[in-house]
Amino acid sequence: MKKLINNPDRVVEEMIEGMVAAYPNRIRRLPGTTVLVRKDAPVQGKVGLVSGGGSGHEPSHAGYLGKGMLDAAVCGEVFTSPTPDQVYEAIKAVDSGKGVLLIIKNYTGDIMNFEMAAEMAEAEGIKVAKVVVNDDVAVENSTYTTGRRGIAGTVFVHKIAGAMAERGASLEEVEAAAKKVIENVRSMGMALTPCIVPAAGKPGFELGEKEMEIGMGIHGEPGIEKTEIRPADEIAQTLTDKILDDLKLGEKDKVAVMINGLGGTPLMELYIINRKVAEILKGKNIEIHDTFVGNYMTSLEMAGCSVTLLKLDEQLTELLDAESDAIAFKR
Amino acid sequence: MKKLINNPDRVVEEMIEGMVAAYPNRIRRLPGTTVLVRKDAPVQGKVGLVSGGGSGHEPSHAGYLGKGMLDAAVCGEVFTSPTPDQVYEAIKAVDSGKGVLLIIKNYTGDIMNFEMAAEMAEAEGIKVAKVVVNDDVAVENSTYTTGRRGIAGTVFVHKIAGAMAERGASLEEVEAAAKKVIENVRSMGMALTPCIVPAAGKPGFELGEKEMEIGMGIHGEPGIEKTEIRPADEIAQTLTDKILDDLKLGEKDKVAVMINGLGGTPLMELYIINRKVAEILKGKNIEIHDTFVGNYMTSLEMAGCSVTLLKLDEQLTELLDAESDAIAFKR
Amino acid sequence: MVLDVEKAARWIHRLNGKIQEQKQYLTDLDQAIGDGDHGINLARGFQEAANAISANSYQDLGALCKDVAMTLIGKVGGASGPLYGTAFMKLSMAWKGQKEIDREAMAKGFKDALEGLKMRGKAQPGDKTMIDVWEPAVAYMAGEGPLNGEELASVAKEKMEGTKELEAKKGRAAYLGKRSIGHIDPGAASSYLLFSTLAEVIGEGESA
Amino acid sequence: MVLDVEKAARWIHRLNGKIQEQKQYLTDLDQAIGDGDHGINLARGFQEAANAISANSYQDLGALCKDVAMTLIGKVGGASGPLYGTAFMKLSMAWKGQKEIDREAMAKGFKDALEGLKMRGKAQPGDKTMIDVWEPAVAYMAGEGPLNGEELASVAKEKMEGTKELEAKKGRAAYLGKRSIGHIDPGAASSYLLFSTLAEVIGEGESA
Ligand SMILES: Nc1ncnc2c1ncn2[C@@H]1O[C@H](COP(=O)(O)OP(=O)(O)O)[C@@H](O)[C@H]1O
Ligand SMILES: Nc1ncnc2c1ncn2[C@@H]1O[C@H](COP(=O)(O)OP(=O)(O)O)[C@@H](O)[C@H]1O
Ligand SMILES: [Mg+2]
Ligand SMILES: [Mg+2]
Ligand SMILES: [Mg+2]
Ligand SMILES: [Mg+2]
Repeated sequence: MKKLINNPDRVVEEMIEGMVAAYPNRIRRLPGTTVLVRKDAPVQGKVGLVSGGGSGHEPSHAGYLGKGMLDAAVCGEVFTSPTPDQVYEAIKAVDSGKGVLLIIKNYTGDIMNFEMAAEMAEAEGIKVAKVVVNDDVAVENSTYTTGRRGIAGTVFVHKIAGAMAERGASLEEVEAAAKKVIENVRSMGMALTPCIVPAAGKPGFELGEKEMEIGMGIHGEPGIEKTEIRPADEIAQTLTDKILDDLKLGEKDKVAVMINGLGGTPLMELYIINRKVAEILKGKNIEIHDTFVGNYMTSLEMAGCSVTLLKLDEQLTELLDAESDAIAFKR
Repeated sequence: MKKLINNPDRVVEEMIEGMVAAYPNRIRRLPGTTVLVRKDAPVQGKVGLVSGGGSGHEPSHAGYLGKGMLDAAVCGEVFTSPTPDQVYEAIKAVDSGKGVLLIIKNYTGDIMNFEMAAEMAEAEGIKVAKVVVNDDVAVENSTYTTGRRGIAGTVFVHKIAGAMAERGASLEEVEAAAKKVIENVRSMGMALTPCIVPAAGKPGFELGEKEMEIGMGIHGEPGIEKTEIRPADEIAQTLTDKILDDLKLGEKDKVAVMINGLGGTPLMELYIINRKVAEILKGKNIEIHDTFVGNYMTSLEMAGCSVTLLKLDEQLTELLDAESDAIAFKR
Repeated sequence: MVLDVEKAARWIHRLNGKIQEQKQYLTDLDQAIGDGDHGINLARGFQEAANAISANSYQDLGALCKDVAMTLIGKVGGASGPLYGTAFMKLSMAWKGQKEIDREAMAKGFKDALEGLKMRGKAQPGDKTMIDVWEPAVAYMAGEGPLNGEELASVAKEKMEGTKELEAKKGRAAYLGKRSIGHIDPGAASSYLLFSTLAEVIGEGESA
Repeated sequence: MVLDVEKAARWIHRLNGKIQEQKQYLTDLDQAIGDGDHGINLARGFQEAANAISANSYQDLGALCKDVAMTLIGKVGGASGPLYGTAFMKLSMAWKGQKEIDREAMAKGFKDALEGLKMRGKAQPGDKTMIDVWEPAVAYMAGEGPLNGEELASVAKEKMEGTKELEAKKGRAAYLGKRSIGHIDPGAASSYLLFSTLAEVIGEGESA
């Protein structure tokens, strides 16, 4: 395991300290917690937005703290949902009286921990709403069990719900905007190499020198198939087809595209993927409103990518385009 | 070699197409070249800024196209300086009559190719100035031969010269600002793993399972020493000490910090490095004006990082803080 | 009396010891069908729980279980944190104010805990989760025959091993679909440790 | 006559063939002390140069060399592109308008080319670059004795191998300092190919 770390058990703690050291004027840490909040939280007259989850997905979620996006990010251990007490502290710190929206990725652990926190906050009289992001179309029949996983599409939820909240909308309105994104966003990923959780010290799965996994989740959860590695264009086609199937996009529909790197993939390769994705969309007369290429929802040093499409209407377009001062998503 | 590519010989071409597809409203390609320019180039009344070099360092340099930074980025083959004819096309495309500044990283190939292009442009009556960035303090005695290498500090040159140009400054003034950055910026890097040039198909060097290279260049050029891998704090200390030695920073001096990932390193690890760098600077009473953590000057999928310090005076501070609309450096 | 504060403390300490020993094994199980952190999560949480109850001396089983619950909820995270946390919270509520309890009270506490687990995780027996061990273990406790520690442990063990044949319907392993078959569920394995350790402890003398 | 347009074209084609064959070897040399692209760069550039001159029939050595120069400048990149490009540009200027040249004219052209290389790259003999092959090869051409292809090739070879002992002072290998010792300079190796192929060609009949 080759990592720039000091102690596998202290990576989250030291990352948080490093983030606060980097952005002392933009974020602060709630003392004694693993919660990072906007420097100016709670923002008066604004619904508070809390997200978080296991660490190892940076810049998710603390990179999305800032005006126009999140108010608090709760950092769990690597790939492990944070605990309810931490989420509860986050909720209390960002509530200005207008209520708090929890943006949760659809994993059993995240849902249970955030739910318990919500119960604690509600018991204290704080209005809490929850949305669960489930954009990953890789594993279909999980819909009948735990449902789809939440991956890179979550960033669009942060952005759009954040813009809505920044306008002074009510908790119900912010929740509705977040839900609209969730209904209209789909993603799918693939991996070329695994990643190593520092405390585990060895990869979570194996991929041969010529293998890749299509439909891989952001914690190394397996996907649809392990196959021989294929050219970038074929990979882009597979991911995009699967998304288009599910999202039922037609001619003249408008989308935002995210080509997300999983942490170990050079930007060059992401652009090569985007080239093909854009070509496919053009071929179907789907309008690309905007494209985001980079590391948005990573999986430590995993090599691979995910493709996300968000179907836009007028409201979503406007909220996506709205100003944002978030560390990793400036608009 | 596991890469998201179609054809090792077409990676640069397809990357360029993917970038144009991603940002059609912000950049355009000069037909028949590997040059990307700001959509609105040439900008009237503004000195044109041209940079570039071998590809594989993304987002350098095309990611820095935009209002407040570069006007043109010339993309060479992977790790290979672009040819003079390409640079010449870039110069012609961004000259509005106020002259053009070439920002060159200090490599023999880059210097010769950009020089030849400058000669061609001057023969056509275009005013051209050149600055050579040499921020890498890793290999000392190369000062007496080819000089220091240019690495991540180049991004600060783009930012500050870009801000100066955006204000309508003359070619001489923009050149002077760039030179001031070069005099005040120092970097040093290290690598945990090598990277693979697609056309070569195998790593440029070897590092054992427990080895790292301190002082590694961004093309895999060796550094000071190959040693056993050490904790992040010791690595941060080594890099920072070497920079501080060279830059002669004293109490109350003010700096900008860049913790740059080489492409394969998780953001989490970069923040762990930043934690220590900030601690060292604080310990020396050096004021940190701003910190940039992320992938700015990469080396394909190499794992590792570099630390850059830029000593700021009032003018540099103001120019660094100025607005920028560049794809990968929004301010 | 089948359980008192002293035995319950012994239970937690010994369970912690086993989890520390089997941390790698539990993590390996989770690497096969989950995200490879189950051993790490529980080792972190139960160590803290053991520390927490060491720092106090208890006269009340409910108070002891509540401290365990709060520590697990606050330290484990993931799916297993809220689940084990909820289970101990239900035990603490059922056993509140008691220094020692008989078999009936013990069974009642575990029935409540199982209800809590189902309410929190919405899993049913057969979904390849810890429920597959809890359900039969709790049924055995509540059953008619004499309470035999070895039998309790062997029921738990058999059902834990039985999860190998199941296709996961809940938790992270559900994403694997059929590919989850052939692996023991990590939460079932840790739940087996919980019940087998309890079985040992209730079979022992007052201060073994 | 030592060189005419036909032989010069043969030189470029055969040189290209050798570079394609030795692409990996040149790249390996560059991986040891540079960035591992020398073979790739030259293979790309000389293939294009060979294509370019195939597309034309020349009556003028200068025109042929100019097309080679422009192609190398436009296709190779890196350090070797401007260097080889400059060298061929100087040859084209020296041989302009000539269909065939004698030894003196050939030597003059290569002297100019060497000057061009030094001007462009600012390297001196001993800096562990292609100059270490060019300088003695050009000196041999301009020398007094009879022009013997084998001798020219062996001078180039010896000096190419001699770069192994040197510490690099210019180019990317200079960053290695003492660590560059023990490796042949890639540009010296490709320059050896250039001179040994030239030596072959000038030793051959009019249309071998
Ligand atoms: N909905 C659920 N109901 C009951 N048990 C569950 C549920 N989801 C997961 N589990 C249990 O939790 C275990 C995984 O725990 P752990 O690895 O610590 O959490 P995570 O899956 O969040 O990484 C599974 O093996 C399973 O026994
Ligand atoms: N300043 C210089 N003068 C002469 N030759 C040089 C100089 N710098 C580099 N070279 C030659 O160029 C060769 C490297 O070429 P190449 O690998 O194609 O370019 P780059 O170093 O830009 O990757 C070196 O082996 C050396 O012979
Ligand atoms: Mg987990
Ligand atoms: Mg090169
Ligand atoms: Mg797990
Ligand atoms: Mg080279």
